[in-house]
Amino acid sequence: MPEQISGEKLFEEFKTVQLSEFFRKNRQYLGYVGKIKSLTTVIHELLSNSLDACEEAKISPSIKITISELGTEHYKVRVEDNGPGIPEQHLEKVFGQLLTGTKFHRNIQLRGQQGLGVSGCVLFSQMTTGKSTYIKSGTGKGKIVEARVEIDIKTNSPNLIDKKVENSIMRGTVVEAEFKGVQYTKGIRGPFEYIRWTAAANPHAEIMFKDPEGSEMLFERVIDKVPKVPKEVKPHPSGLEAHDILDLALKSKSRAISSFLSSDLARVSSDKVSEIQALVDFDLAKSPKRLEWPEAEQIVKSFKKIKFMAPPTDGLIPIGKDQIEKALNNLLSPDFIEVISRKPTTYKGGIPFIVEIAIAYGGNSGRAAASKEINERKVEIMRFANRSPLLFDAGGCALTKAVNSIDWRRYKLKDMENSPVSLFINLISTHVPYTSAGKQAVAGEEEILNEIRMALMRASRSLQLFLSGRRKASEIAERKKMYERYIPETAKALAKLTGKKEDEIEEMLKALVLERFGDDKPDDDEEEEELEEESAAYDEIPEDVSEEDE
Amino acid sequence: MPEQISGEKLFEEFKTVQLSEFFRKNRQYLGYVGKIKSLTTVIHELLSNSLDACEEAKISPSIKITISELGTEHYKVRVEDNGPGIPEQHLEKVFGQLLTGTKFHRNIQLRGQQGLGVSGCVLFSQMTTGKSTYIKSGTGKGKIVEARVEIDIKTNSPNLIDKKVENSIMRGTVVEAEFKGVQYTKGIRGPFEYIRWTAAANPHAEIMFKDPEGSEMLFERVIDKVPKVPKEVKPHPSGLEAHDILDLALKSKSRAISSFLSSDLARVSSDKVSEIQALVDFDLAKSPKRLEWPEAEQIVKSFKKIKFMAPPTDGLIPIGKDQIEKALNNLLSPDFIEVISRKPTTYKGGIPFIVEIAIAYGGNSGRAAASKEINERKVEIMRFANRSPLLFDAGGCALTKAVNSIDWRRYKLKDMENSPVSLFINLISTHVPYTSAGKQAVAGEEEILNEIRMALMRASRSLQLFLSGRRKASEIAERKKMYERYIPETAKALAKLTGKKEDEIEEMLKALVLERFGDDKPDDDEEEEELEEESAAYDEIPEDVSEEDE
Amino acid sequence: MAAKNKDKKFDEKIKKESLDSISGFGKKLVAAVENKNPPSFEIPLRSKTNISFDEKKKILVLGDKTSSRRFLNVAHARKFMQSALIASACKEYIEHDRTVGKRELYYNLKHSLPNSKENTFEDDIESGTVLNDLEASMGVLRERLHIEAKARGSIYGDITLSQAGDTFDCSKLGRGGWAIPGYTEDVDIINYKADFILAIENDAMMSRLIQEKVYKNLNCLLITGEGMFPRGVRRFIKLLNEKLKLPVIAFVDGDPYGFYIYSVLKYGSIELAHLSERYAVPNTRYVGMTMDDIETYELQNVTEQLKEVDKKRIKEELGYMWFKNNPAWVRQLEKMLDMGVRIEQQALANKSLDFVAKKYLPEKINEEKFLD
Amino acid sequence: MAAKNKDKKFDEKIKKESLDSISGFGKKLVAAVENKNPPSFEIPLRSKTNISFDEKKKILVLGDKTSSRRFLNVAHARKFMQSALIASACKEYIEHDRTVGKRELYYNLKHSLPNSKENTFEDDIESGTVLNDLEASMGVLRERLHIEAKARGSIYGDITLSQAGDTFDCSKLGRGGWAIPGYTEDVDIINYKADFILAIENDAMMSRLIQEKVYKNLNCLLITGEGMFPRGVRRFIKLLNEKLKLPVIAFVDGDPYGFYIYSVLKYGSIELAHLSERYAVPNTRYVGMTMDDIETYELQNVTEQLKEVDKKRIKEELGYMWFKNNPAWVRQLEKMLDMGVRIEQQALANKSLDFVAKKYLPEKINEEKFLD
Repeated sequence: MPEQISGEKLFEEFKTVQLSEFFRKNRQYLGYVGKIKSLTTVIHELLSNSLDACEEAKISPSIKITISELGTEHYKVRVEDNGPGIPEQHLEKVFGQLLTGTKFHRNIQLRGQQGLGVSGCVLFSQMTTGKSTYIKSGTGKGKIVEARVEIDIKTNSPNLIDKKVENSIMRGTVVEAEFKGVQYTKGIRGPFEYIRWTAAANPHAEIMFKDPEGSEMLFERVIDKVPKVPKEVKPHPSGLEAHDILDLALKSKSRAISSFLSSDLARVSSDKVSEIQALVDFDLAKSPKRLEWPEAEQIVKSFKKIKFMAPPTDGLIPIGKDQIEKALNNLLSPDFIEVISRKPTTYKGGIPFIVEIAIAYGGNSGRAAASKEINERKVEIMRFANRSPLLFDAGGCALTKAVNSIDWRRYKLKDMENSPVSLFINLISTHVPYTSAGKQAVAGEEEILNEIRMALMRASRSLQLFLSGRRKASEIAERKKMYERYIPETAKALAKLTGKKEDEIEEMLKALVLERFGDDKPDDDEEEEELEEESAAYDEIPEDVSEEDE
Repeated sequence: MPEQISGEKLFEEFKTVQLSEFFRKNRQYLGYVGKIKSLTTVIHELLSNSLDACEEAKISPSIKITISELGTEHYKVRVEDNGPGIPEQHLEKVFGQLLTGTKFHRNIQLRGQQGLGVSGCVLFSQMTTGKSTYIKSGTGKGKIVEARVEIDIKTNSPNLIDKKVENSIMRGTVVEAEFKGVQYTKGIRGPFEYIRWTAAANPHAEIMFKDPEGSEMLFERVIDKVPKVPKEVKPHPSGLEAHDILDLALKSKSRAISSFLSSDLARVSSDKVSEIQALVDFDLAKSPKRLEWPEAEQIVKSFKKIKFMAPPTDGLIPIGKDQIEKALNNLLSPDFIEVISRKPTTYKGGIPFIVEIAIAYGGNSGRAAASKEINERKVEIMRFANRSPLLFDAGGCALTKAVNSIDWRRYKLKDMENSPVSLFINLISTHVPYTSAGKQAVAGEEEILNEIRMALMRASRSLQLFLSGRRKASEIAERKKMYERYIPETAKALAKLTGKKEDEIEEMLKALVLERFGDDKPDDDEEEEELEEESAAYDEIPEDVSEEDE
Repeated sequence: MAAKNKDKKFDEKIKKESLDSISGFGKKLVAAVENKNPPSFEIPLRSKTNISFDEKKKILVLGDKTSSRRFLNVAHARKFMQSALIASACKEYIEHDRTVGKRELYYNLKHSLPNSKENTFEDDIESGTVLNDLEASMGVLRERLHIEAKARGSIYGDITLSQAGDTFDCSKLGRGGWAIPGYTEDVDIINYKADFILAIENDAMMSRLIQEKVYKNLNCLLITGEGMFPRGVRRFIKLLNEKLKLPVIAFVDGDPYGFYIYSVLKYGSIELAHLSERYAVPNTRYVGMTMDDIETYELQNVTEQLKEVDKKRIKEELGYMWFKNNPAWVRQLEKMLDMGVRIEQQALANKSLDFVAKKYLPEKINEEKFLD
Repeated sequence: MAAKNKDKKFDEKIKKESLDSISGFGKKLVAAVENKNPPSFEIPLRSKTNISFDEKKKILVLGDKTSSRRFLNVAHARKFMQSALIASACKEYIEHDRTVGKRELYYNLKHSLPNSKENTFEDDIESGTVLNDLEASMGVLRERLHIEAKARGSIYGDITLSQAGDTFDCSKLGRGGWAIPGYTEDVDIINYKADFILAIENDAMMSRLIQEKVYKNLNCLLITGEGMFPRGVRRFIKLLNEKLKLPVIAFVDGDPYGFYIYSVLKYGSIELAHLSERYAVPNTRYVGMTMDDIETYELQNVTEQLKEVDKKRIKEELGYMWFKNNPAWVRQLEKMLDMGVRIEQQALANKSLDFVAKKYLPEKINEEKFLD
């Protein structure tokens, strides 16, 4: 047996690493994997950040994105917004320190959440080009700051270079960074498609995009109203777990658990507190700081037995039915559109969410087939989380799963795969349960799946009605022509059979048809069904027999 | 227009969060998602940790795992090992602080790497039960420490409770923790299967498992040799990126880039340094601290043009052909087994890896079908990374993709899907490119895919030979019987045709057959092929025609 | 023995009846139109749900369920027009004394409709369906509308027939027989010598029995339909049976298809249930092959394994009323399932080539070992 | 005009020749065994690669490639045994003056081998393949081995035949014809009146032409094979052609299958290339349907769309040497692809029922508008 090595010796190199080092070695966790996806992730992070900032500041966003090609797999990205700007003293940390931000601790719906967005971009730029990131920001109060920023990876701390402060009332932020080992594409997973989808979900924003070939595309603002400011909301009791309760209790300023529950949670009235008291075996009068785990578990159990009002929706800002309709009409010019906005509800952890979906049919709906032949369109699933497009990992995403779980044939959409249909699904939540830090797929929470299914089914019924109505209309026109073709043949045959005059029979048949249908009376559906049933009965005859029997 | 809000106001709540808080809200990143998977992840983290520790300390591992059911979806897990133990002063951080460990900074092959394993378990236990984790450890030097540990989530710092130090020469570590919201299953994704697979890849370990029903299963030690200690290895030039070079240069103690290259990288001799110097436009004599990004890029470019020796294999400890064969023979009792161990090579970043695969056929190989009918077995793909089983995310894993890319029919394995075959694939690397922190799937690095494919193809050829050899043996026996059947018939017919005596013809035919084949001469393969070719030619005749022509 | 039935007047009468039916059909429709009523006609529903076994007549019959074809129903209009077209064409065929095949009818009537790509008929399946409907609706046999069936099958034996002015002896045709034409309504029997008609599934078996002179030895007429008997041959068998009062004995394969062929000869078919009286010969008897033959004649070695489709077909047949109520049939079919095999007529060649003629048929027919 | 060829001696001579071939086959094998050599026999390779078009004889012929069946080759042993079994059975059939169908042969020889579940033959595909091999190997026509072809098809016209002691006039058979039996080697022609043989693909077209008395008006014999002519009918046509020196005119559908039927009548088939001389009538001519007919007779409305399989078949045929070298055929097939349609014989009914008899055939045949 070889000499064994002691635990003491093994631990000589024991240390704690910094997040920045962790993510440098695991850049795929941040979505930087693959040449195309990496560039799209950059656009996603910067664009989301601008939109979030504008909305929080109640500013109608005007954003300009420029991507220029500097060499093979080497690009420069510049994003300018008219947002509130970043105060001088925070600039460093926003761009130069991971897991730093204004939103992580708040129960609020925003695109970015985890302080890994812009700083992740800076890290990625630095890793692939060794260069720092150029930033410029003004809050409109008379000063603008310009600088380059980089991250000290060993310490996860920011480093500002060439900082200049000038007098200007310019408001907004500019970020410009270079990236290598990335690739621009106009295709379905590339930046252009990402921006197009973003425009669809953000009709209040104006986005100008200049691509590496120099073409400029403007996605106009369709709605002038800035979305409501998302408010921070208190967590809702339904679905909260014991560790959440303990976490909240420790942070609470209340002096009794009873007041903690009614003031720190949503929809917990004093009546509800009495109900809770009746269900637990300890006194809710004691301090929340002294709440223990088994007691927290009791409270969670009591929550399951009590009916609370639905969670407040203040923290959730859906796009809204009208806005979605306007945006998609502008983008797709569909023949039919139905938008469904579900009521807010929660999933595990009391986290409120809203599902908005739209089905658009015809026009430019659907994904154009590669062959570019007219009307060769396939179904397109546009997934969004808090208005941000989800372009990747479609297979592992709950939104896709919800779509695939629908039996479209029940809605007489026989060949859904090859229909000119765009399905728009937006999940709004204070905390979207992404499956990974790449934020491209939503985890399969049952409540979310259900809400999407319900909405899709309702919209599908409307689409079904639209399509059958359209069929009806064309049927009425068809019918007239049909009898014009059949009457002469029938009259001629009947004349031969009976020796009566052909033209007289023809006139009489015409009169009968006119009397029955006028110009647009609907068909007799019942009889049609009877005929269908009858033919079905024929099908029962075994083929080999009926063939031989001819 | 609503009142706009200033940047200054927005940044009032700006802060940096701790990792522990981040992972509390994103437990899926650590693999804690789903009731079954979460429990398997716990077993994975604790078992890997024990095995790593034993191997580093050159101890033959004996590990005991006990899972007990405490209530609905409520379990207690206890893992005891005979490893080196953890020194008292490090206990706290190992269990109570995320991203802390001995291995992250070293280019070394170990199962765990990122300091998220055991501390992740502690966090998960705490989140679901509010309880701390019981630990006991001794390094065999006379003292053992017993305590309960918990993590202060807000600060990512450990908290030791009820610490007791006793005198004892016991060596090893015991971890015991409770979990709620998890579920035990004997099925394919559960702890039992995980442990069984681990045994297959670790024939030097003895693992005892007691399941919630109280059954004890012992996976015996098949090999007495402790695997070689993995050594820390220097990174290999092939595939290193500019930011890696810069990172290494900054940490280097060398005074010139030239000596930094030859002493801090593997396989860079002074000859190679001269080759590099000829390819870059700056002097390699300058200090590595002053290396700039464009220069690092030049070095990377020069690496691509120079041939280096394959990376050293000291850091990689494959299981070994014999060991795999013994382990699988013990576990599966197959009729055939072929193990292929590929030579070490690297993928992006100069990260060395080795692929080991095995194909086992027959016996208990393959996955038993649900129906439990005899011989109803389907192909089973046993994926491992550094000997750790990968039970989940098979679809997204490069190992599965490599298997699926093989055209089995080329190896006359027509219905691979339904064959009694176990495919064992172990990826050995200092840094396994997992697709997510759940560590269940390997990213699709091309070099890795290729190595697995090469190995699988070679092993498939052996399996093909085995199967055809088996066919040959049974053919010889068949042949004898065949002629016993055919000779009398043929003799009778020839007698009728010619009027000669039946029994005489029969004897003469028998003599001919005996002369030709003796008892076990092989067949005339060439002629068989000729016949095959001939029948193939017939197939060309269009069916409709030949049918009509009968 | 001789029978004669040469009656020109009778033929003329039939022709007039058919013409009256067709004109009546047309007149009723035109009368409705003249009275400003929507024209329509009724068709007996020809689905399995409307078929039953008539215990008295011992044949399959259609029930009372009907469906209608209404000109003013959009879904019916095309079929209505097609019905009128076919009816008027048949009127012409009868008047001009021509018989026409099914596909010929289709081509004869196919043309495009004005200002459209639509044709009167798109394929002969469409015209065939309308023809079936019309036949059922008017209750007139297709042959009497001068649409002839597929010509397939032949007769051999001591019978002299006359058709279209020719007279010929069906035992004087070498190794071949008389190819039964699609239209046999006008066949007259000049004379014959036979005790029964042997209806043979397989044409190669027919050839064997001709070679072995079975028609002489057993005193019978041999008829084959080369597989499932086409309606032309069935109609011809029915005519012989009616005119000569000869019993029919079926000699078919011992499998679900053989049984079905037998059942169709005896009771009629699902598809043509509306015409069973004109096709079915209820006193048809079954001489073989039976499952019991396998043991009696030691044929275990030459059975064939049942395939899944065969088993499915057996189970289907066991569900038909007219099978279900016949214990002897049920026993055979269930034995077939139990044994998992079927047995062909030609398997008898395993004994010797003339076994079927010298032993099997004489033994079973003389001792009346029939399955009824 | 009359021909007579009643020659018992000739029949006996044929019989002796066949018996000699079979015995010779057996004797050669036994001789090898007696000399302690492994017994084997050669078979001409019957694959497309060994088939060529003989420009002189104007028929398909087999090349020189052969493969062997060796008893001591494990992969051949079973087929060797089967060949011996079939050869000895055929010897018996000839000696006992019996003809046997293909499936009957199978059943006649099928039995299980001792101590095994293996049978001499598992199905009639196996016995059929060995039979083909044997026929090719010995160079003796299957019919002369007393294996008869499928009985399908009929003849109608002014010809009096005699077989098995019967004499009958094929124009005196009502609306039907004489059902051509599988074995016609022994048919004698008593007298006939005809200028040519019209070989008709479709049996319903045959029925139409009988009704319209075409055999009289055009002075011809009508023969149909009901689709692809089975080898029995092809052999019968060849016999008539040889004995009466009557030309053959093919009247088939204008589609790849019709063309192939014609090519088989004229040059022989791929499957039976070793016997082309005994089946093919190289001076067969093609009267219709052609692609040009569609325009000439305005049949655009009654064409059928080509399906993918049809197109595939056309392209295959365009690859055959004996098609490729005939510009007229190539033109037709390429036109077919261009137009994307095919045209059936019965489509002529769209003009009028008697159009084919009164106009189409007389015009094309009298003016010799043939495709050769």
